[in-house]
Amino acid sequence: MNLEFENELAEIEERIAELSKLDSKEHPQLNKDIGALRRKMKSLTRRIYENLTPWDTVRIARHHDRPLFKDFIAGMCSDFIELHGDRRCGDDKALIGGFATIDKHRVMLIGMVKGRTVDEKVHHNFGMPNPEGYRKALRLMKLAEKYGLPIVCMVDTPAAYPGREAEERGQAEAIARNLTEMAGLEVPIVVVITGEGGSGGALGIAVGDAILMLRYAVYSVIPPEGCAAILWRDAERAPEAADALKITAESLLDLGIIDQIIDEPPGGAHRDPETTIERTREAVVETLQRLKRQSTARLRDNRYDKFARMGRVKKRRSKSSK
Amino acid sequence: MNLEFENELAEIEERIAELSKLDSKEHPQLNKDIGALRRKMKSLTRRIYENLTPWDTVRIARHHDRPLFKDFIAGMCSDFIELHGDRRCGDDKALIGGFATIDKHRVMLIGMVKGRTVDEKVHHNFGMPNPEGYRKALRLMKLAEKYGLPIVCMVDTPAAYPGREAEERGQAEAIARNLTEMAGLEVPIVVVITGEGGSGGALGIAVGDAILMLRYAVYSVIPPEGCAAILWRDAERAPEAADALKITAESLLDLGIIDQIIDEPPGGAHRDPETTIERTREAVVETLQRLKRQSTARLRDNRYDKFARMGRVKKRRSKSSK
Amino acid sequence: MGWFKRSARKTPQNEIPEGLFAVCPRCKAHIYKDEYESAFKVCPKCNHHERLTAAERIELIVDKGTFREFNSEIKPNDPLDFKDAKGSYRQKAEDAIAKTGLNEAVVTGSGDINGTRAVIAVMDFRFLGGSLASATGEKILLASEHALRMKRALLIFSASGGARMHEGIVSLMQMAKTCAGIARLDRAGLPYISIMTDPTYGGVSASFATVGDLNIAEPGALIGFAGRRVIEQTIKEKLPDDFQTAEYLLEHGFLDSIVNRGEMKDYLHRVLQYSLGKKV
Amino acid sequence: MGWFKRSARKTPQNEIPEGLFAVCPRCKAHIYKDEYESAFKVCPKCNHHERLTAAERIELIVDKGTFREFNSEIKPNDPLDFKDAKGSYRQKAEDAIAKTGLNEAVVTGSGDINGTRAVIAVMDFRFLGGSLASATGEKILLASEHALRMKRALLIFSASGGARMHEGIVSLMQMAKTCAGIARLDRAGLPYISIMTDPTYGGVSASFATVGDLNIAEPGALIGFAGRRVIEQTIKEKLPDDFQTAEYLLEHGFLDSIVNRGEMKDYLHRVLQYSLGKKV
Ligand SMILES: [Zn+2]
Ligand SMILES: [Zn+2]
Repeated sequence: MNLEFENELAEIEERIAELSKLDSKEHPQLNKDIGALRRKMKSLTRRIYENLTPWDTVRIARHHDRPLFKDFIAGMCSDFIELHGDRRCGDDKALIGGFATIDKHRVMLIGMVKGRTVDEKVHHNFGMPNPEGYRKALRLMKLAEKYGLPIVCMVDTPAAYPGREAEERGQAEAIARNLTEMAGLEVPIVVVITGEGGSGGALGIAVGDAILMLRYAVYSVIPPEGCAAILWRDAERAPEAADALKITAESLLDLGIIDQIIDEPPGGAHRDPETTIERTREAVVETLQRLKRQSTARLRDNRYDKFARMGRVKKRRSKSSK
Repeated sequence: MNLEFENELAEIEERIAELSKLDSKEHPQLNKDIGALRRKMKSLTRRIYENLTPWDTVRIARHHDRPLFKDFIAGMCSDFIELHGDRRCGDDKALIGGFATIDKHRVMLIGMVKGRTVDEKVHHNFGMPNPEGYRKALRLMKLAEKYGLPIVCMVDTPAAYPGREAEERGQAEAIARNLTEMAGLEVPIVVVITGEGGSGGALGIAVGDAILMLRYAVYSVIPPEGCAAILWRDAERAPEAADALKITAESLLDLGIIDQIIDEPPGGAHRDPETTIERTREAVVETLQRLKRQSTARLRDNRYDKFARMGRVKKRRSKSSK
Repeated sequence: MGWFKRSARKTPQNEIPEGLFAVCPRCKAHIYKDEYESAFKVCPKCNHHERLTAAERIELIVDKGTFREFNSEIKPNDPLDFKDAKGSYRQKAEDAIAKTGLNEAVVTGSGDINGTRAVIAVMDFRFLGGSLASATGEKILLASEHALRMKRALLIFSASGGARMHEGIVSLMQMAKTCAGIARLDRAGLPYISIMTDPTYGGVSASFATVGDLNIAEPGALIGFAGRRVIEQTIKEKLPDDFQTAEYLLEHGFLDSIVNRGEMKDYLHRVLQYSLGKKV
Repeated sequence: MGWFKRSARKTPQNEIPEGLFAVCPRCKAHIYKDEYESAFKVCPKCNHHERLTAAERIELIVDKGTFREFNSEIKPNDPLDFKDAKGSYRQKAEDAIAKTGLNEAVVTGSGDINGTRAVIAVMDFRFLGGSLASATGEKILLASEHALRMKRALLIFSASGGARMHEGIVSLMQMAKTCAGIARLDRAGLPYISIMTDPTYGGVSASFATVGDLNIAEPGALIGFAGRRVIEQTIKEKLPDDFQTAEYLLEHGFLDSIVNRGEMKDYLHRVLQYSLGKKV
């Protein structure tokens, strides 16, 4: 499964694979050739990934082989106990959580599950939570607060589910409640945007003390396709919208929305999930160590200031008052 | 609508009504006769109501003309603002609440609504709340706590609704949550059992600092009919069960379950709702004045002790340890 | 979020003829313009509540002469230097300012409601669809901070299609920012009353608008997270007519009350008496 | 509440023949009795979890030799001097005591779970259907108070048909009483884990059993407020087969997890490590 800007890479990969099948005794040049191809591939990868457009990044963030929340759980945690249910109505399959141990840190780990096979995708509603997902997340966060456990939220969702029953059960209220309650939680909250940060659906678990983001994840107020459909009346112009919306980690760091970029290996997380997950683990652990040193009151005040600063408007004299 | 033990009263009432239609000029004895009948009725009423069986009391507590929560609201409050919804799933029609002013006291007033006409009964589900009713009540109680308003709960329900969706939405959890949260609320809670105190369905809003009870209300762990069906295999023996279960205000005061009996006028609340409601208002106001003088911590500790005392078992030496 | 262009209904104000009569956009009744205006644009025939400007709303709710506006000079930011097919966001914002006489989609200030002072924020749908952006969020946060300092109630009248996509992620963050302000009021025991008017969607419904101590709405107001069309496309079925109306939300447990415009001021005053007992 | 007589299933223990084999009450498989007992009465064929006595449960969960029982001398009260067609409650209670060797329907104490000390309450369905009454409530409250004093976790294994109607209103009040104890633990930040076993109904499900920080159940356990028959009579329709099973409750959001009996001890130990971080 290749993205079109990776076609050249795919070709080289294929040639390497072909050559590797040959007998090196019959082809004395073989190892040298393969080595050259690998070097070429490496530099090409670097070149491609240094020149990605925002829209390329969107494609990578949605890549089939990109590590998903369950991969992160398996790779980052020495223990995970899933805790189900919102105690009101259901157990959301798109947004899950539970006790987890990362290094020596016991935390409450929460995140969106997308699924990889068709069955999994359907089961997990393509990672689009319903209100009971946000309410389960809040229940678990409150439990973490009671037990003094830091919270780690891993964000990867196209959007909160725009369904009829989601509306009837208060999708808007569920997200709003989380934003309000998370502002006041008395434990550290680490957020990692790992794939798609889809608008309010992402933000619903993304009010944190530290917002980390994988290099090729995206985080946006609206999907580029939707934005293009509205502003250019043409969903095909999504690449332009992706550009205009400033949704890449680099842009978001500049805008002061995120605190840290977690570098992905050359060629993206989908080429090397293991390294990606390991780097994520390291970044989360470092952040936890830092945040755990802060007092509860300090944490909460800093969190307030952090979000209060976002989009802070310098007061300007209005024309009328000269 | 008469209960059978009131038949004699009904006959006298009828005779008085007949005589009242006659012309007193033609019947010089008339006023004297009516006076005599009234005196007879008064003493008979007193005699009947002093000798009610527990089962008679059940019948009175369920009487068609007994004042219902909406009558109490109208009669007790100079202001009432109903607040709807549990913010999760629905707005229960059997259990309502809102801001209310009783005398000079601003309170959160919560209670079960039964309805009197068939349509009303159906609309209010015969006063049997669903989980969203208990959750709405809890939401309002938390709001009262935030605003420092005392809570007044008026109980009149046959039971929490035993329906399929009630189970699916967690009837048990909703009641349990209320019991747990009410134990910790930092405002005074006054409970008045006005009609039927139907088991867990009643208790779900009846954890209070002061439990008042109208003289002919009942409060029971199980409806007498149900108890008779189980223990005597015969629902017809409900009167015996009513007796055995000790469900009258008098018995409950003896058992230390309630704190105060609000006297009903002779002939019961259904004969004189106005006086009943006025006495209830007075009792509630007195209780509020008393409870408002207590500190938050004191209130909560006292509430704990109150329920901890209920059914306190004296430690006895067991046979085995001699 | 950001779908306000689609979900916004035609502004029916245009349909009112210049003459003596106004035409109700719902029931098409002809109403004496004077009567219509003095009823604050509520149709006497069908109780349709027409959208109000922020100024009209303030006139309706706040005691005459008591409104003191905050931060009126705050204007839209352009953090992304955003341009689309029809031009720049900067120009769009300037046009909105010129059209409405407002500097942003929300007016904030303090004022008395039947003598009880409160902090009030009123959104104006005419200004870029009442969209939530950095300056809107900033003004609301500043209003909540004022309420906190002065120990007053905060009232927000919402009217919004959602987040303003021209400010991208910065506008999304205003949801968290405004809610952080609400959370502080809540911890301080101060009342926050949300009044949702037509329409309240997306980034506004999914932030401050739905977490009031009391959530109140005007009759018939459309309130939701996603727009009707988006949902119909997703679930591939038609939605009921009353979907996302205030009445529908009340039935589903998300509103404390639906209050007619003519009774709103007295209602809010009554409610404030209960909510401020501890503080004043 | 109080419907346990009706909702209680036949105690299938009686069906196990005296010989070498036990018969699974669900799938009717013949199982070597030794195998069955050493698996703590879980059927190896269909995973049916047969009811356990309090002693069996404690043996399963608590490290050998560490259980110290509290208040074992507390016996049923008879606040109503209750008599029915079949005799007095007092006699009934004496019979239950004689039959089970227990003084009440709950055994409480402290013990270690893989080395982590906790306060534990275990209900025994054999004792008057595990019904909640004054002595049951008192023992649970005292256990919660012990946990509070010693800053330990509280674990309650429920198995109950509901309130014990022979103690009338006094038994109803035990719901509020036990929940008041739970509320104090909660305010103190101490963990309370509820484990629901078959069956958990009425006054127990509507009090302490469903308000755990974690609500856990054994597979197939029946858990509900009202009994199936009462509901079917009320709504006049048949309920689905899986109605009120643990699996059904998990799907509806009321359980954190369903845990097999064989894994329960380790599971609880793991969970306690997260819950006690702040306190120990
Ligand atoms: Zn009209
Ligand atoms: Zn079996």
